[in-house]
Amino acid sequence: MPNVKVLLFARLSELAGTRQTQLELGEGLTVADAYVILSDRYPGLEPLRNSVMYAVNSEYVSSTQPLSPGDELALIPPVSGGSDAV
Amino acid sequence: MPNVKVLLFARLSELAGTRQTQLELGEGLTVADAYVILSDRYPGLEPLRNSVMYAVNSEYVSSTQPLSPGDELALIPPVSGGSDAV
Amino acid sequence: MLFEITEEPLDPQRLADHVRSDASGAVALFYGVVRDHNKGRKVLYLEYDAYPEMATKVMRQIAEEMKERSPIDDVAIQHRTGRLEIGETSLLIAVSSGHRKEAFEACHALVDRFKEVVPIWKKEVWEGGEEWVEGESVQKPS
Amino acid sequence: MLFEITEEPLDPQRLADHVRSDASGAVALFYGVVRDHNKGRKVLYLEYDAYPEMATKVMRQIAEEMKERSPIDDVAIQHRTGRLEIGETSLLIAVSSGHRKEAFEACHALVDRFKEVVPIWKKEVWEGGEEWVEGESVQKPS
Repeated sequence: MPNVKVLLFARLSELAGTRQTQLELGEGLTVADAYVILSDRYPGLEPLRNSVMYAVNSEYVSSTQPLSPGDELALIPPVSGGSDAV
Repeated sequence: MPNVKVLLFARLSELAGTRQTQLELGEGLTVADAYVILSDRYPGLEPLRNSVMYAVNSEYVSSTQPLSPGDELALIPPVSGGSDAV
Repeated sequence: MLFEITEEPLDPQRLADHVRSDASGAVALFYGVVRDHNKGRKVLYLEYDAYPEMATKVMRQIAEEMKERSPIDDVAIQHRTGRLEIGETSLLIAVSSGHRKEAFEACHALVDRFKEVVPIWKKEVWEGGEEWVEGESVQKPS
Repeated sequence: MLFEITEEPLDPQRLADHVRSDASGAVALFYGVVRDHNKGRKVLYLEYDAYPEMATKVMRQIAEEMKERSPIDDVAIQHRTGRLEIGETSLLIAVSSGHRKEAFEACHALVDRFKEVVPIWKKEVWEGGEEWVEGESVQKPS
Protein backbone atom coordinates (compact mmCIF):
# COMPACT_ATOMS: atom_id res chain seq x y z
CA MET A 1 0.00 0.00 0.00
CA PRO A 2 1.16 3.59 -0.63
CA ASN A 3 2.64 5.50 2.25
CA VAL A 4 2.34 8.93 3.83
CA LYS A 5 5.46 10.43 5.35
CA VAL A 6 4.82 12.00 8.79
CA LEU A 7 7.00 14.71 10.34
CA LEU A 8 6.94 15.50 14.07
CA PHE A 9 8.44 18.59 15.67
CA ALA A 10 9.34 20.09 19.04
CA ARG A 11 7.32 18.62 21.92
CA LEU A 12 5.63 16.09 19.65
CA SER A 13 8.92 14.66 18.39
CA GLU A 14 10.17 14.36 21.96
CA LEU A 15 6.99 12.59 23.05
CA ALA A 16 7.08 10.21 20.09
CA GLY A 17 10.83 9.71 20.34
CA THR A 18 11.22 10.32 16.61
CA ARG A 19 11.08 13.17 14.13
CA GLN A 20 9.75 11.11 11.25
CA THR A 21 7.57 8.06 10.59
CA GLN A 22 5.40 6.46 7.88
CA LEU A 23 1.69 5.65 7.71
CA GLU A 24 0.02 3.13 5.44
CA LEU A 25 -2.76 4.93 3.65
CA GLY A 26 -6.26 3.50 4.00
CA GLU A 27 -9.11 4.66 1.73
CA GLY A 28 -10.47 8.10 2.68
CA LEU A 29 -8.07 8.57 5.58
CA THR A 30 -8.07 12.18 6.89
CA VAL A 31 -5.33 13.95 8.83
CA ALA A 32 -7.47 13.61 11.99
CA ASP A 33 -7.62 9.85 11.38
CA ALA A 34 -3.87 9.83 10.96
CA TYR A 35 -3.46 11.50 14.35
CA VAL A 36 -5.58 8.75 15.96
CA ILE A 37 -3.36 6.08 14.41
CA LEU A 38 -0.20 7.92 15.49
CA SER A 39 -1.55 8.33 19.05
CA ASP A 40 -2.01 4.58 19.17
CA ARG A 41 1.58 4.08 18.02
CA TYR A 42 2.96 6.84 20.32
CA PRO A 43 0.56 7.15 23.29
CA GLY A 44 2.25 10.35 24.53
CA LEU A 45 0.71 12.22 21.58
CA GLU A 46 -2.90 11.65 22.60
CA PRO A 47 -3.28 14.54 25.11
CA LEU A 48 -2.07 17.09 22.54
CA ARG A 49 -4.69 16.29 19.92
CA ASN A 50 -6.66 19.51 20.50
CA SER A 51 -3.71 21.86 20.26
CA VAL A 52 -1.99 20.42 17.21
CA MET A 53 -2.29 21.91 13.73
CA TYR A 54 -1.67 20.01 10.51
CA ALA A 55 0.21 20.72 7.32
CA VAL A 56 0.17 18.61 4.18
CA ASN A 57 3.02 19.24 1.75
CA SER A 58 4.00 22.38 3.71
CA GLU A 59 0.53 23.97 3.63
CA TYR A 60 -1.72 24.31 6.65
CA VAL A 61 -4.87 22.15 6.24
CA SER A 62 -7.93 21.42 8.34
CA SER A 63 -8.22 18.15 10.25
CA THR A 64 -10.82 16.88 7.78
CA GLN A 65 -8.39 17.03 4.84
CA PRO A 66 -8.09 13.59 3.14
CA LEU A 67 -4.58 12.24 2.58
CA SER A 68 -3.25 11.16 -0.81
CA PRO A 69 -0.43 8.75 -1.67
CA GLY A 70 2.97 10.39 -1.32
CA ASP A 71 1.74 13.25 0.88
CA GLU A 72 4.01 14.68 3.56
CA LEU A 73 1.97 15.22 6.74
CA ALA A 74 3.42 17.47 9.45
CA LEU A 75 2.11 17.67 13.01
CA ILE A 76 2.51 21.27 14.16
CA PRO A 77 2.34 22.09 17.88
CA PRO A 78 1.59 25.73 18.82
CA VAL A 79 4.40 27.74 17.23
CA SER A 80 6.72 30.02 19.25
CA GLY A 81 9.39 31.60 17.07
CA GLY A 82 11.25 34.75 18.06
CA SER A 83 12.38 35.63 21.56
CA ASP A 84 9.98 38.00 23.27
CA ALA A 85 6.42 37.36 24.40
CA VAL A 86 3.65 39.83 23.47
CA MET B 1 30.77 95.98 25.81
CA PRO B 2 30.28 92.23 26.34
CA ASN B 3 29.49 90.13 23.33
CA VAL B 4 27.04 87.41 22.37
CA LYS B 5 28.23 84.77 19.97
CA VAL B 6 25.68 84.02 17.23
CA LEU B 7 25.55 80.75 15.26
CA LEU B 8 23.73 80.45 11.94
CA PHE B 9 22.85 77.17 10.23
CA ALA B 10 21.58 75.76 6.97
CA ARG B 11 19.59 78.28 4.91
CA LEU B 12 20.30 81.08 7.38
CA SER B 13 24.07 80.62 7.14
CA GLU B 14 23.86 80.63 3.34
CA LEU B 15 21.76 83.81 3.33
CA ALA B 16 24.08 85.56 5.78
CA GLY B 17 27.22 84.23 4.10
CA THR B 18 28.62 83.17 7.45
CA ARG B 19 28.08 80.49 10.11
CA GLN B 20 29.10 82.68 13.02
CA THR B 21 29.06 86.32 14.11
CA GLN B 22 29.12 88.50 17.25
CA LEU B 23 26.61 90.95 18.70
CA GLU B 24 27.31 93.75 21.13
CA LEU B 25 24.91 93.30 24.00
CA GLY B 26 22.66 96.26 24.83
CA GLU B 27 20.73 96.42 28.11
CA GLY B 28 17.65 94.15 28.10
CA LEU B 29 18.26 92.81 24.60
CA THR B 30 16.05 89.81 23.80
CA VAL B 31 16.67 87.13 21.19
CA ALA B 32 13.95 88.72 19.02
CA ASP B 33 15.82 92.03 19.25
CA ALA B 34 18.98 90.21 18.23
CA TYR B 35 17.24 88.90 15.12
CA VAL B 36 16.25 92.45 14.15
CA ILE B 37 19.86 93.59 14.47
CA LEU B 38 21.10 90.59 12.49
CA SER B 39 18.48 91.20 9.76
CA ASP B 40 19.85 94.70 9.43
CA ARG B 41 23.36 93.32 9.08
CA TYR B 42 22.30 90.46 6.75
CA PRO B 43 19.12 91.62 4.93
CA GLY B 44 18.48 88.13 3.52
CA LEU B 45 17.49 86.96 7.01
CA GLU B 46 14.49 89.28 7.36
CA PRO B 47 11.88 87.15 5.49
CA LEU B 48 12.60 84.12 7.69
CA ARG B 49 11.88 85.83 10.98
CA ASN B 50 8.56 84.02 11.52
CA SER B 51 9.88 80.52 10.90
CA VAL B 52 13.09 80.67 12.93
CA MET B 53 13.46 79.18 16.39
CA TYR B 54 16.07 80.25 18.92
CA ALA B 55 18.43 78.45 21.25
CA VAL B 56 20.58 80.01 23.93
CA ASN B 57 23.47 77.87 25.16
CA SER B 58 22.02 74.83 23.34
CA GLU B 59 18.54 75.11 24.87
CA TYR B 60 15.45 76.18 22.97
CA VAL B 61 14.14 79.51 24.28
CA SER B 62 11.25 81.81 23.40
CA SER B 63 11.85 84.97 21.39
CA THR B 64 11.32 87.09 24.50
CA GLN B 65 14.27 85.54 26.33
CA PRO B 66 16.78 88.24 27.42
CA LEU B 67 20.42 87.70 26.48
CA SER B 68 23.26 87.71 28.99
CA PRO B 69 26.97 88.39 28.46
CA GLY B 70 28.78 85.35 27.05
CA ASP B 71 25.62 83.66 25.78
CA GLU B 72 25.73 81.57 22.62
CA LEU B 73 22.66 82.36 20.53
CA ALA B 74 21.73 79.96 17.73
CA LEU B 75 19.25 80.74 14.96
CA ILE B 76 17.43 77.52 14.14
CA PRO B 77 15.50 77.24 10.88
CA PRO B 78 12.83 74.48 10.67
CA VAL B 79 14.70 71.24 11.30
CA SER B 80 14.70 68.36 8.82
CA GLY B 81 16.90 65.51 9.98
CA GLY B 82 16.52 61.96 8.70
CA SER B 83 15.66 61.01 5.15
CA ASP B 84 11.98 60.26 4.71
CA ALA B 85 9.05 62.63 4.93
CA VAL B 86 6.00 61.69 7.05
CA MET C 1 12.70 39.23 -0.69
CA LEU C 2 14.84 36.88 1.36
CA PHE C 3 13.65 34.14 3.74
CA GLU C 4 16.07 31.92 5.61
CA ILE C 5 16.21 29.36 8.38
CA THR C 6 19.80 28.82 9.46
CA GLU C 7 21.89 27.39 12.29
CA GLU C 8 24.48 30.13 11.79
CA PRO C 9 24.48 33.54 13.51
CA LEU C 10 22.13 35.94 11.76
CA ASP C 11 23.37 38.85 9.65
CA PRO C 12 21.36 42.07 10.24
CA GLN C 13 23.38 44.20 7.85
CA ARG C 14 22.85 41.78 4.99
CA LEU C 15 19.09 41.97 5.54
CA ALA C 16 19.08 45.77 5.73
CA ASP C 17 21.17 46.00 2.55
CA HIS C 18 18.96 43.45 0.84
CA VAL C 19 15.69 45.32 1.41
CA ARG C 20 16.96 48.81 0.67
CA SER C 21 16.40 50.17 -2.82
CA ASP C 22 17.15 53.65 -4.15
CA ALA C 23 13.47 54.48 -3.70
CA SER C 24 13.47 53.55 0.00
CA GLY C 25 13.64 56.31 2.59
CA ALA C 26 13.17 54.08 5.63
CA VAL C 27 14.19 50.64 6.83
CA ALA C 28 12.74 49.13 10.02
CA LEU C 29 14.74 46.20 11.38
CA PHE C 30 13.50 44.04 14.25
CA TYR C 31 15.78 41.82 16.35
CA GLY C 32 14.33 39.08 18.54
CA VAL C 33 17.01 38.55 21.17
CA VAL C 34 17.33 35.73 23.71
CA ARG C 35 16.77 37.21 27.13
CA ASP C 36 17.84 35.90 30.48
CA HIS C 37 14.41 35.49 32.04
CA ASN C 38 10.81 34.65 31.22
CA LYS C 39 7.81 34.60 33.55
CA GLY C 40 10.06 35.22 36.53
CA ARG C 41 12.37 32.30 35.76
CA LYS C 42 16.06 32.62 34.93
CA VAL C 43 16.67 31.18 31.47
CA LEU C 44 20.01 29.48 30.73
CA TYR C 45 19.61 29.13 26.97
CA LEU C 46 17.02 28.36 24.28
CA GLU C 47 16.74 25.56 21.74
CA TYR C 48 14.89 26.27 18.49
CA ASP C 49 13.33 23.60 16.31
CA ALA C 50 11.86 24.34 12.87
CA TYR C 51 10.21 22.79 9.85
CA PRO C 52 12.50 24.68 7.47
CA GLU C 53 10.86 23.99 4.09
CA MET C 54 7.45 25.05 5.36
CA ALA C 55 8.79 27.89 7.52
CA THR C 56 10.42 29.67 4.56
CA LYS C 57 7.26 29.12 2.51
CA VAL C 58 5.02 30.61 5.22
CA MET C 59 7.46 33.51 5.70
CA ARG C 60 7.10 34.29 2.00
CA GLN C 61 3.30 34.07 2.26
CA ILE C 62 3.03 36.53 5.14
CA ALA C 63 5.47 38.90 3.41
CA GLU C 64 3.47 38.81 0.19
CA GLU C 65 0.22 39.39 2.07
CA MET C 66 1.83 42.43 3.71
CA LYS C 67 3.08 43.80 0.39
CA GLU C 68 -0.43 43.54 -1.02
CA ARG C 69 -1.99 45.66 1.66
CA SER C 70 0.79 48.12 2.50
CA PRO C 71 3.00 50.32 0.26
CA ILE C 72 6.27 48.75 1.35
CA ASP C 73 9.25 48.12 -0.92
CA ASP C 74 10.71 44.85 0.32
CA VAL C 75 10.88 42.34 3.19
CA ALA C 76 13.62 40.01 4.45
CA ILE C 77 13.30 37.50 7.30
CA GLN C 78 15.85 35.21 8.98
CA HIS C 79 15.37 32.84 11.90
CA ARG C 80 18.08 30.85 13.60
CA THR C 81 17.69 27.29 14.93
CA GLY C 82 19.60 25.11 17.39
CA ARG C 83 20.97 26.24 20.72
CA LEU C 84 21.03 30.03 21.29
CA GLU C 85 22.71 31.69 24.24
CA ILE C 86 21.48 34.77 26.13
CA GLY C 87 21.98 37.86 23.94
CA GLU C 88 22.02 35.99 20.63
CA THR C 89 19.56 36.96 17.92
CA SER C 90 16.88 34.41 17.01
CA LEU C 91 14.79 36.45 14.58
CA LEU C 92 15.39 39.33 12.19
CA ILE C 93 12.69 41.04 10.14
CA ALA C 94 13.63 43.94 7.85
CA VAL C 95 11.12 46.08 5.95
CA SER C 96 11.88 48.96 3.59
CA SER C 97 9.49 51.62 2.35
CA GLY C 98 9.39 55.17 1.08
CA HIS C 99 8.25 56.50 4.44
CA ARG C 100 8.84 55.40 8.01
CA LYS C 101 5.24 54.87 9.09
CA GLU C 102 4.69 52.02 6.64
CA ALA C 103 8.05 50.42 7.47
CA PHE C 104 7.37 50.46 11.23
CA GLU C 105 3.78 49.24 10.97
CA ALA C 106 4.50 46.47 8.48
CA CYS C 107 7.55 45.27 10.42
CA HIS C 108 5.61 45.15 13.69
CA ALA C 109 2.66 43.35 12.05
CA LEU C 110 5.03 40.86 10.41
CA VAL C 111 6.63 39.98 13.76
CA ASP C 112 3.16 39.41 15.24
CA ARG C 113 2.10 37.29 12.27
CA PHE C 114 5.39 35.38 12.24
CA LYS C 115 4.83 34.27 15.82
CA GLU C 116 1.34 33.01 15.02
CA VAL C 117 1.96 30.92 11.93
CA VAL C 118 5.61 30.18 11.11
CA PRO C 119 6.43 26.59 12.18
CA ILE C 120 9.28 27.28 14.58
CA TRP C 121 9.38 26.29 18.24
CA LYS C 122 11.49 27.24 21.20
CA LYS C 123 12.38 25.28 24.29
CA GLU C 124 13.45 27.18 27.40
CA VAL C 125 16.16 25.53 29.42
CA TRP C 126 16.62 26.64 33.00
CA GLU C 127 18.47 25.29 36.03
CA GLY C 128 17.05 21.80 36.56
CA GLY C 129 14.42 21.75 33.84
CA GLU C 130 13.19 22.64 30.40
CA GLU C 131 9.92 23.30 28.60
CA TRP C 132 8.66 23.87 25.06
CA VAL C 133 7.07 27.30 24.96
CA GLU C 134 3.46 27.43 23.79
CA GLY C 135 2.90 30.19 21.27
CA GLU C 136 0.85 33.29 21.75
CA SER C 137 -2.09 32.02 19.75
CA VAL C 138 -3.17 28.90 17.97
CA GLN C 139 -4.58 30.08 14.73
CA LYS C 140 -4.52 28.83 11.18
CA PRO C 141 -3.40 31.27 8.50
CA SER C 142 -6.24 32.85 6.60
CA MET D 1 22.61 55.54 25.87
CA LEU D 2 24.65 56.78 22.94
CA PHE D 3 24.12 59.97 20.93
CA GLU D 4 26.38 60.94 18.06
CA ILE D 5 26.67 63.37 15.19
CA THR D 6 29.37 62.25 12.79
CA GLU D 7 30.64 62.78 9.25
CA GLU D 8 31.59 59.10 9.00
CA PRO D 9 29.31 56.29 7.77
CA LEU D 10 26.96 55.13 10.53
CA ASP D 11 27.35 51.80 12.29
CA PRO D 12 24.00 50.00 12.84
CA GLN D 13 25.52 46.94 14.50
CA ARG D 14 27.33 49.04 17.08
CA LEU D 15 24.02 50.71 18.00
CA ALA D 16 22.14 47.41 18.23
CA ASP D 17 24.90 45.89 20.39
CA HIS D 18 24.99 49.02 22.53
CA VAL D 19 21.28 48.99 23.45
CA ARG D 20 20.91 45.24 24.00
CA SER D 21 21.13 43.96 27.56
CA ASP D 22 20.57 40.42 28.83
CA ALA D 23 17.07 41.49 29.89
CA SER D 24 16.14 42.70 26.39
CA GLY D 25 13.99 40.47 24.21
CA ALA D 26 13.53 42.94 21.38
CA VAL D 27 15.52 45.58 19.55
CA ALA D 28 13.89 47.91 17.00
CA LEU D 29 16.35 49.66 14.71
CA PHE D 30 15.33 52.41 12.30
CA TYR D 31 17.40 53.49 9.29
CA GLY D 32 16.71 56.78 7.54
CA VAL D 33 18.11 56.22 4.05
CA VAL D 34 18.75 58.78 1.31
CA ARG D 35 16.30 58.08 -1.49
CA ASP D 36 16.50 59.05 -5.11
CA HIS D 37 13.38 61.18 -5.30
CA ASN D 38 11.24 63.55 -3.27
CA LYS D 39 8.00 65.23 -4.32
CA GLY D 40 8.37 63.89 -7.85
CA ARG D 41 11.88 65.28 -8.29
CA LYS D 42 14.97 63.15 -8.88
CA VAL D 43 17.44 63.80 -6.05
CA LEU D 44 21.19 63.61 -6.81
CA TYR D 45 22.46 63.75 -3.24
CA LEU D 46 21.78 65.39 0.15
CA GLU D 47 23.84 67.73 2.28
CA TYR D 48 23.26 67.69 6.05
CA ASP D 49 24.11 70.55 8.37
CA ALA D 50 23.90 70.26 12.15
CA TYR D 51 24.46 72.12 15.40
CA PRO D 52 26.28 69.16 16.93
CA GLU D 53 26.58 70.21 20.59
CA MET D 54 22.88 71.05 20.81
CA ALA D 55 21.79 68.11 18.62
CA THR D 56 23.35 65.51 20.91
CA LYS D 57 21.88 67.29 23.94
CA VAL D 58 18.37 67.32 22.43
CA MET D 59 18.75 63.67 21.38
CA ARG D 60 19.49 62.79 24.99
CA GLN D 61 16.48 64.83 26.18
CA ILE D 62 14.02 63.08 23.87
CA ALA D 63 15.47 59.67 24.80
CA GLU D 64 15.14 60.40 28.50
CA GLU D 65 11.57 61.63 28.07
CA MET D 66 10.78 58.36 26.25
CA LYS D 67 12.39 56.24 28.98
CA GLU D 68 10.25 58.01 31.57
CA ARG D 69 6.99 57.15 29.91
CA SER D 70 7.71 53.75 28.34
CA PRO D 71 9.27 50.56 29.79
CA ILE D 72 12.20 50.47 27.38
CA ASP D 73 15.72 49.37 28.29
CA ASP D 74 17.97 51.66 26.28
CA VAL D 75 18.21 54.07 23.31
CA ALA D 76 21.02 54.92 20.87
CA ILE D 77 20.89 57.55 18.12
CA GLN D 78 23.37 58.48 15.38
CA HIS D 79 23.01 61.08 12.62
CA ARG D 80 25.47 61.69 9.82
CA THR D 81 26.36 65.11 8.39
CA GLY D 82 27.98 66.34 5.19
CA ARG D 83 27.27 65.03 1.70
CA LEU D 84 25.30 61.75 1.55
CA GLU D 85 24.72 59.78 -1.63
CA ILE D 86 21.58 57.85 -2.57
CA GLY D 87 21.33 54.71 -0.43
CA GLU D 88 23.49 56.01 2.40
CA THR D 89 22.11 56.08 5.93
CA SER D 90 21.53 59.49 7.50
CA LEU D 91 19.82 58.47 10.75
CA LEU D 92 19.83 55.43 13.02
CA ILE D 93 17.64 55.02 16.10
CA ALA D 94 17.88 51.81 18.14
CA VAL D 95 15.58 50.95 21.06
CA SER D 96 15.70 47.83 23.24
CA SER D 97 13.00 46.52 25.54
CA GLY D 98 11.72 43.33 27.10
CA HIS D 99 8.91 43.05 24.56
CA ARG D 100 8.56 44.09 20.95
CA LYS D 101 5.54 46.39 21.27
CA GLU D 102 7.40 48.89 23.44
CA ALA D 103 10.51 48.77 21.25
CA PHE D 104 8.52 49.45 18.05
CA GLU D 105 6.36 52.19 19.52
CA ALA D 106 9.19 54.02 21.27
CA CYS D 107 11.45 53.80 18.21
CA HIS D 108 8.73 55.17 15.92
CA ALA D 109 7.86 57.96 18.36
CA LEU D 110 11.54 58.86 18.71
CA VAL D 111 11.98 59.19 14.94
CA ASP D 112 8.93 61.48 14.83
CA ARG D 113 10.22 63.55 17.73
CA PHE D 114 13.75 63.65 16.32
CA LYS D 115 12.48 65.23 13.12
CA GLU D 116 10.61 67.91 15.05
CA VAL D 117 13.26 69.14 17.43
CA VAL D 118 16.83 67.98 16.75
CA PRO D 119 18.78 70.82 15.08
CA ILE D 120 19.81 69.09 11.86
CA TRP D 121 18.95 70.26 8.35
CA LYS D 122 19.09 68.71 4.93
CA LYS D 123 19.55 70.29 1.54
CA GLU D 124 18.33 68.42 -1.51
CA VAL D 125 20.50 68.76 -4.57
CA TRP D 126 18.98 67.91 -7.93
CA GLU D 127 19.97 68.51 -11.55
CA GLY D 128 20.29 72.29 -11.86
CA GLY D 129 19.24 73.32 -8.38
CA GLU D 130 19.13 72.79 -4.66
CA GLU D 131 16.90 73.61 -1.69
CA TRP D 132 16.97 73.37 2.08
CA VAL D 133 14.12 71.11 3.14
CA GLU D 134 11.61 72.60 5.59
CA GLY D 135 10.82 70.23 8.42
CA GLU D 136 7.56 68.50 9.04
CA SER D 137 6.55 70.78 11.86
CA VAL D 138 7.82 73.87 13.58
CA GLN D 139 7.37 73.17 17.22
CA LYS D 140 9.34 73.92 20.31
CA PRO D 141 10.14 71.02 22.62
CA SER D 142 7.80 70.79 25.60
